[in-house]
Amino acid sequence: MTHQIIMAGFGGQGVMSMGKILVEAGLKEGKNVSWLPSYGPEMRGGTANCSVIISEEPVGAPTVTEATAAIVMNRPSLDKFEKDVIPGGDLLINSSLIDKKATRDDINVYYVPANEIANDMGSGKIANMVMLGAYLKITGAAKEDTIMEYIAEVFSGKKASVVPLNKEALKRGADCIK
Amino acid sequence: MTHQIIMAGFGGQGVMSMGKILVEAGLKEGKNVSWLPSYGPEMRGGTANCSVIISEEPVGAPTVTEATAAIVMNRPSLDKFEKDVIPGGDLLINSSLIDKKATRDDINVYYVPANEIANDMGSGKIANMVMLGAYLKITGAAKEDTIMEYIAEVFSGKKASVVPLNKEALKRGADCIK
Amino acid sequence: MAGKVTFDENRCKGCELCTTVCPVKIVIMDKDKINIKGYHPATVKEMDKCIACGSCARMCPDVVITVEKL
Amino acid sequence: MAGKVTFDENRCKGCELCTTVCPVKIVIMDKDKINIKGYHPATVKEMDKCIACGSCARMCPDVVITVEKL
Amino acid sequence: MAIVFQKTKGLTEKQTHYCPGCTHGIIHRLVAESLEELGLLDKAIGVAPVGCSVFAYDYFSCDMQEASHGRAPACATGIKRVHPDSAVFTYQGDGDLASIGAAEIVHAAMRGEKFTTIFVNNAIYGMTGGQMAPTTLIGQKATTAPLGRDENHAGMPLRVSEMLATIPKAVFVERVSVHDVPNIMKAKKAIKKAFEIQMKGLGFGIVEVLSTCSTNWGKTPVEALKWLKENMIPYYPIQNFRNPEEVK
Amino acid sequence: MAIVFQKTKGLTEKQTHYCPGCTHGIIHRLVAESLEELGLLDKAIGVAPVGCSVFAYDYFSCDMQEASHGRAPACATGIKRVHPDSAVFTYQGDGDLASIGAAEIVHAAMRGEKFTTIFVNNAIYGMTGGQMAPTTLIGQKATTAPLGRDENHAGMPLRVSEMLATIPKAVFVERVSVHDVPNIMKAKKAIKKAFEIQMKGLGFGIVEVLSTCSTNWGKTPVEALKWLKENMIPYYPIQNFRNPEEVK
Amino acid sequence: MAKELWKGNEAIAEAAIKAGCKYFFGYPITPQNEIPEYMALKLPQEGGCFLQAESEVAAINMVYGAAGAGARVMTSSSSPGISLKQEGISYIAGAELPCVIVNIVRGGPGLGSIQPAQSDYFQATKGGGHGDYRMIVLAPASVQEAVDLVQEAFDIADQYRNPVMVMGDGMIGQMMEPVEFVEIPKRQLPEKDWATTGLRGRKEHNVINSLYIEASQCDKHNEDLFAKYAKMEETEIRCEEYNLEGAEIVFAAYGTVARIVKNAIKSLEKEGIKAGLIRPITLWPFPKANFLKAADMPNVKAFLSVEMSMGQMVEDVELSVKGKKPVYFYGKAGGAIPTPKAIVEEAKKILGGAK
Amino acid sequence: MAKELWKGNEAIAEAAIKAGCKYFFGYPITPQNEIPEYMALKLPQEGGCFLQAESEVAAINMVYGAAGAGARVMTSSSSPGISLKQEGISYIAGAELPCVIVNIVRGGPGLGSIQPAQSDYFQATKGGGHGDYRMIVLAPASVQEAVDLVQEAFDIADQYRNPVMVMGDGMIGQMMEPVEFVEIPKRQLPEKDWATTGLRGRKEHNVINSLYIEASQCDKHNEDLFAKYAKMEETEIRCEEYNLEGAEIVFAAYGTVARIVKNAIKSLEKEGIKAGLIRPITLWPFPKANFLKAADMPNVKAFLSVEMSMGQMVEDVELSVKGKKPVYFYGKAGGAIPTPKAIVEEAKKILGGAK
Ligand SMILES: Cc1ncc(C[n+]2csc(CCOP(=O)(O)OP(=O)(O)O)c2C)c(N)n1
Ligand SMILES: Cc1ncc(C[n+]2csc(CCOP(=O)(O)OP(=O)(O)O)c2C)c(N)n1
Ligand code: SF4
Ligand code: SF4
Ligand code: SF4
Ligand code: SF4
Repeated sequence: MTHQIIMAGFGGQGVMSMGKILVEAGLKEGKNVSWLPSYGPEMRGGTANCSVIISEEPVGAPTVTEATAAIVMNRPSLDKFEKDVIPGGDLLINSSLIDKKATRDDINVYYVPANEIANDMGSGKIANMVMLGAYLKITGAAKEDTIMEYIAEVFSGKKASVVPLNKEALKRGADCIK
Repeated sequence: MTHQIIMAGFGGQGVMSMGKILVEAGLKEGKNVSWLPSYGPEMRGGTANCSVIISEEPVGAPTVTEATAAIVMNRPSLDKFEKDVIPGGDLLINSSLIDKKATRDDINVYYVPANEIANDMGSGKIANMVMLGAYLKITGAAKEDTIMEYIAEVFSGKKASVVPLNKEALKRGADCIK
Repeated sequence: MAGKVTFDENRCKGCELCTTVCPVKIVIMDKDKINIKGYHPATVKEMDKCIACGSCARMCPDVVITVEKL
Repeated sequence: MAGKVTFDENRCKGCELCTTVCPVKIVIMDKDKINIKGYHPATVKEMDKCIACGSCARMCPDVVITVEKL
Repeated sequence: MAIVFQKTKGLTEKQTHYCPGCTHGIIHRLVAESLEELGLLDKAIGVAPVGCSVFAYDYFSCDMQEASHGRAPACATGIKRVHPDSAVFTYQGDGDLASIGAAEIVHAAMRGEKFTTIFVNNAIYGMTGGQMAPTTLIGQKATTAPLGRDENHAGMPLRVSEMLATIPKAVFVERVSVHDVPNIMKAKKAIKKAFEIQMKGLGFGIVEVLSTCSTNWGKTPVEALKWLKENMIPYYPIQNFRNPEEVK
Repeated sequence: MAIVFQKTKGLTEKQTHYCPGCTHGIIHRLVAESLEELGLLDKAIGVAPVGCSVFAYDYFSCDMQEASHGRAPACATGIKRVHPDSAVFTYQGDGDLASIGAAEIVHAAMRGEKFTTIFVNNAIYGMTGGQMAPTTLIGQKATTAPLGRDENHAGMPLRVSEMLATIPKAVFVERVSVHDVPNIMKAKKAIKKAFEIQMKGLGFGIVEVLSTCSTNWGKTPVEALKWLKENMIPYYPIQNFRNPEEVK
Repeated sequence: MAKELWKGNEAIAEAAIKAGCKYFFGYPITPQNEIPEYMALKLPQEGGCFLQAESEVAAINMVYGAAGAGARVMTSSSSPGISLKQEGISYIAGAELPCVIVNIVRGGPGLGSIQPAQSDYFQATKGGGHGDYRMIVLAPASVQEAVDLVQEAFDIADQYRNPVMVMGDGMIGQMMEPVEFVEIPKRQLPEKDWATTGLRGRKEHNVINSLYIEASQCDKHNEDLFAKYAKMEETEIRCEEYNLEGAEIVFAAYGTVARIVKNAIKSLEKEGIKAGLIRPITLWPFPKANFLKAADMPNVKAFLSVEMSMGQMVEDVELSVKGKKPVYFYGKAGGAIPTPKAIVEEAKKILGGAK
Repeated sequence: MAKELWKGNEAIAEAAIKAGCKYFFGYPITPQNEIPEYMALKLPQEGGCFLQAESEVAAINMVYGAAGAGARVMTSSSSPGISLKQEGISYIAGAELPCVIVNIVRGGPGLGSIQPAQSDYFQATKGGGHGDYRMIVLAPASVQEAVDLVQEAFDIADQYRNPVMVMGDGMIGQMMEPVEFVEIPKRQLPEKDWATTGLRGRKEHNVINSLYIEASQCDKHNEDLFAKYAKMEETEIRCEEYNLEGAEIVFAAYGTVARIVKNAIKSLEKEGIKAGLIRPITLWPFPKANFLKAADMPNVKAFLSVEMSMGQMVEDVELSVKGKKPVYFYGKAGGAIPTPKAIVEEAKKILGGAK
């Protein structure tokens, strides 16, 4: 199975690092991976997205034009990327900031109130991890354990305190998916 | 007949203007003409040369690699251009400044003491006109009258006084050719 | 010398510069609102204190503010 | 304090700069000679007047001149 | 009811792409207001640089050209020689003007080109993400000076106004800042004066405006204003360096 | 019998292509003598410009690079950063340094690159045949200023030393001339000092040398020296502008 | 007007002035210095403006500014200087500004020599600057043709809002030949309503720009540019065909080299060998059809591209001939000039081998 | 060493350092900024020197100086900046100096867009600078390949005393992929006894130069250069062939586009259409023989060059194929990226038409 994911949102919502964490985990699990960011002269707070691929086979195009899944963190991202999900693919919508519904019915749509959950956990910044948790639950693109292994590596020593928070966020996200 | 002439000497010896005068006269006589100078970072007093073509037919290459005649005003020019004269062509040597003789015997060689004649006339600067006079006598590439017509046009008004001097130089040059 | 300050709310980028220059300190960020760009916009709560000095408008990099003298 | 001035004649470009700086005015152009480059080279005719100051050599742009003190 | 302050006609309705609190916006406005107040909008031609203000052509309502990086003064020279009665200005960042375009600004000044340069000195490359500029202060961090600018390696920051003030035909050279309202007023005055001098045909005029880049300085907009005041002004004094009166 | 003056080992045997009386020859010699006297010939690397001195690589006996037009300071920067213990110098004309290469020289100065620039100001483009230089005097004729330089059209001549002297890391800036023997001696002293400063690692040093171009000035070599003295020196005063003592 | 002798560079400058060029920005470089020098003297007399820029980089950007302001404007340089203009040319093409750029080519690479060469063919025709763009490149073979083409170049530039390059070699610039200035029929040209003149009452501001931050818009812009280029390819190709009838070998040569080749053709004729010449006058758009037609002629055994380079145009000849006949190359580089004799030898060698 | 995730630009910088690059001179420009930024941090730690130049023009001339002084040196930029370096590159090629130049290409012309593109192919392979010269141009398709090629690039440069360009697009620079740094076998390299190091006891002074004032000498110099280039063409060509057996259509694509094409090939396969790919890894020297061989395969009906440009490499494909089979082009420009779907459509259209 090849996972081709688009992740998109405002700058500051952590979509780039969400993608990076996922490919790091993919690599740990011995998959072929690639991560391609959008780039440009965006003002602070502008929009940002990345294309992530996790696959058993060598990665062909690093661009994702036919997404197996899209994770959209804000409204402009929904408008832009809904059409790129393949029929039968998954669309994860951050319902905390997006009041609009998806318009397609040939895809699986999930509404995750990521900011609400994150705020509820006391840190608005980990809304991205909530979404990632939901995504992992849906697709199994990587194991939660591998993700946590990577996070533990990055946040070691003094920063280790944030590790449980991230774990919790993944879980709360997963819980949204029934 | 196509005249393809190389004129060469030190900068300051007037080889460039000798060529220009000749092509101006050629044009006046309705011929096809071209004049191509050497150019480069030469110090004052360095060597200079030009390729002149006068022809009944349209001028092909403006470069002269097979010269019907060469007029050499100094020693380095003799060394450089003697070989470029076609068999049966003419080589005019300024014998005032060049003590060497030509080495080829398949060409017509003329020794013209141009500087001596010019100095004798009181103006070392018209050695070029002496050489031109000799060349015209040999080849008839242009008529002396046309040359003088052009010179009269250029040196009109106050400068007209030099016209007779030029005429005399052409004549004295021609006189060298028996 | 009362003044009226109007904010073109959706132009506001929430930078807070205007809040630092108001001599009577009435320009504040409206934490209850989020504008179209996703920022808390600036606003004036006690408009009657405004002396129409124009400072906030002159400081704003995004020509959000219009100031009138009543 | 006598001096000896030697000219590397064929390097000379006949510019005459050396002639202008000699304090005893003995550096002149040799109008009777033409060097390999086609110039009248500079020379000193009354060498005994030379005070070995080196000025001509220092002025020459073409390192034509060597000056010795006898 | 009288208008104390409203948006000038010199700016279009387009909202800028600048980061929140970026003082580029203030400086744009001062230029636009000056043009409007002097009645020059109808014959103004602006030149946008390559830098954060690359889209300035969308924001000014007068005719505009987008120049290549650093070459705005050359571009403006071409324009002004064609339309000598126009009010021509370049709007350039410090990377654009003081680094890649150093030759062009020096020579526009030397020739006394009759246009006005607005030189936005924010001590960093904004658009490309915080690289060191010629104006970056000693010790200031930048992505290409990760340990801070080291004077033994990268030299001392270039004081452009001081340098250009040695050029006879740079008849108006002034450094201003926009970190508070009084300075904004002074900046406006200098910019307006520069345009007046241009229209009188007296020579080249440049206004260096100290500006912030909170994003690449890693500060909030409010902190950035303070940093400008405390760090930039001591090295880049706010001062008039040349005045046309002097050169008469 | 003692040698008062003989050809330095810093020059090759090759005869120069310079016009008769061209003072490039004198300046070459002063540089070569300085290197020899300071014992630097063995670790000197020179950079020739594009200009009449383009063949300088044939005349200096040390290692040499031929740079592209105006970029000698960039080239020298590359060299010096690789061989910090070398004595690196650029030899540049006024078209090369002050026109096309203006940004490169300003930035070498700003960075305080530890090399020495010999700047030959002859107020004209020599090699290409007498076009106007940034240093051409007002009224002076040039092939691209056939009626003489007009300040309203082409501005006032650029005083490079004065301009560079505003840059902190340009620790040694001096203007000299070679129109007579006393000035030649002074010029030599300045050049030697510049190399000493380089070897001490104090910063960037430049010696501007007023020079003649009799060919393109349309004068005899002797007349040209006089013209330099009477016309260039009043506008380009012979002076030391910066000394490392000052900057300490 | 009677024929007068003109030096190529000066004739080019005069032709530009006659075509209404009022602005010239340039920087000295051999062998084109007579162009700026002539302009310095004459443009002010015509109410125009000559300015010596601080560099070629500045010059091309002054051209950008002046062209954007609506003027007829020209710059000229030679090879190294043209290299420095590449970024600017790409901007001018991207912003669709009309101007004329003269390159009097000299030997390279690097400082090279300053003698005549044709080694900037690729740079001119394929785009030495970044991105996809094209210039019309005109290659005169005589001073007269230079004069005619320069005059028309300004019209072509204005018609398409595109830079036009006139490319000669050092010989074209330096030689003197008889010239008659004949007025070129003016084209019907669109108004420059896009120029930045100051609003002066206009409602919408004009913007000169080559930035399209959205990739899709930039792609569209490229499509538009190439639609324009396709139009140029349809209508602007020029080419001289010489002696093709019955030719066993067809030379490809442009500029002064074509004249040297004509000498060679005459020599070959004397030896009983029929040779012809296709001389592209527009190097871009390239006269592909002419070559293809010749390739289909049964008498033609081979093509020989003769250039003052190590082989550049020869690729376009190959592309045109599509493998139908063998294509050979002969050239001299670095400022050396092929002689008619050497060309004759080369042709005979090929015909010997191509039997 | 295990595989690690690296961003392309940073991986390129690290690879250069691993290859012994000690000097880097550059100027900021998107999308390659991570290269200078990485160098700024890491080179000083390696006892090397990173310097931000005042411009691309200065940067390439610093490279010239440092390369001439005998150092391993690199610069990087993106399209407009590379245009500004053209004069310097021509000098470096003319003076035969080894160095590595990275171009992370973005959409043009002019300021264009800053998105990934391949529109500097002509500039890189035909010579965007003046004069006749060539660079080896390496085009990696993945971050791993970028790492490997950059490391080898320094050896190639030193072996031939020639600039080597590594050309990627914005995607190569910006994307993150797993990388393993494997040491590349070192080549036997000649001593740099020509470098200007200061005499330091040496008898003859060394001179770095590209000026040959006599045309005949400059011609000779060009002949020498081209003899060297011929050697490169003999030994340095690299190319990936993929799925050629039985292919009805052969794609030509390089860099990341080749990967997109591979996706398309898989899609075509699903529809029962056999398609192959020739991916030039060296854009110059171009793998002509590979294409010619494919053209001679009876199953191959057509070639389709897919590029992020308006059509540049396609000319080299045509030149290689020599008219034996039709050559088509499909591309997107200005930063737009072709999709596998569109490529599939295009291929089907051609096979429909090419029957
Ligand atoms: C020739 C060229 N080089 C580099 C760039 C990349 N670039 C874009 S903006 C910029 C610098 C911006 O800095 P500055 O001029 O200080 O303006 P700011 O963004 O800070 O306002 C650079 C280097 C470019 N577009 N073109
Ligand atoms: C890029 C480039 N532009 C222009 C030239 C032509 N050129 C050669 S020397 C020179 C100027 C020489 O003048 P200057 O620097 O004053 O030195 P001088 O000859 O007077 O000693 C110029 C413009 C060139 N070789 N390269
Ligand atoms: S200064 Fe302007 S943009 Fe910033 S918070 Fe105030 S109103 Fe909003
Ligand atoms: S200064 Fe030198 S070159 Fe000039 S005349 Fe005297 S010796 Fe000869
Ligand atoms: S990056 Fe800096 S200069 Fe650019 S818009 Fe943001 S704050 Fe302003
Ligand atoms: S042209 Fe001028 S600078 Fe050049 S060698 Fe002659 S006199 Fe000297």
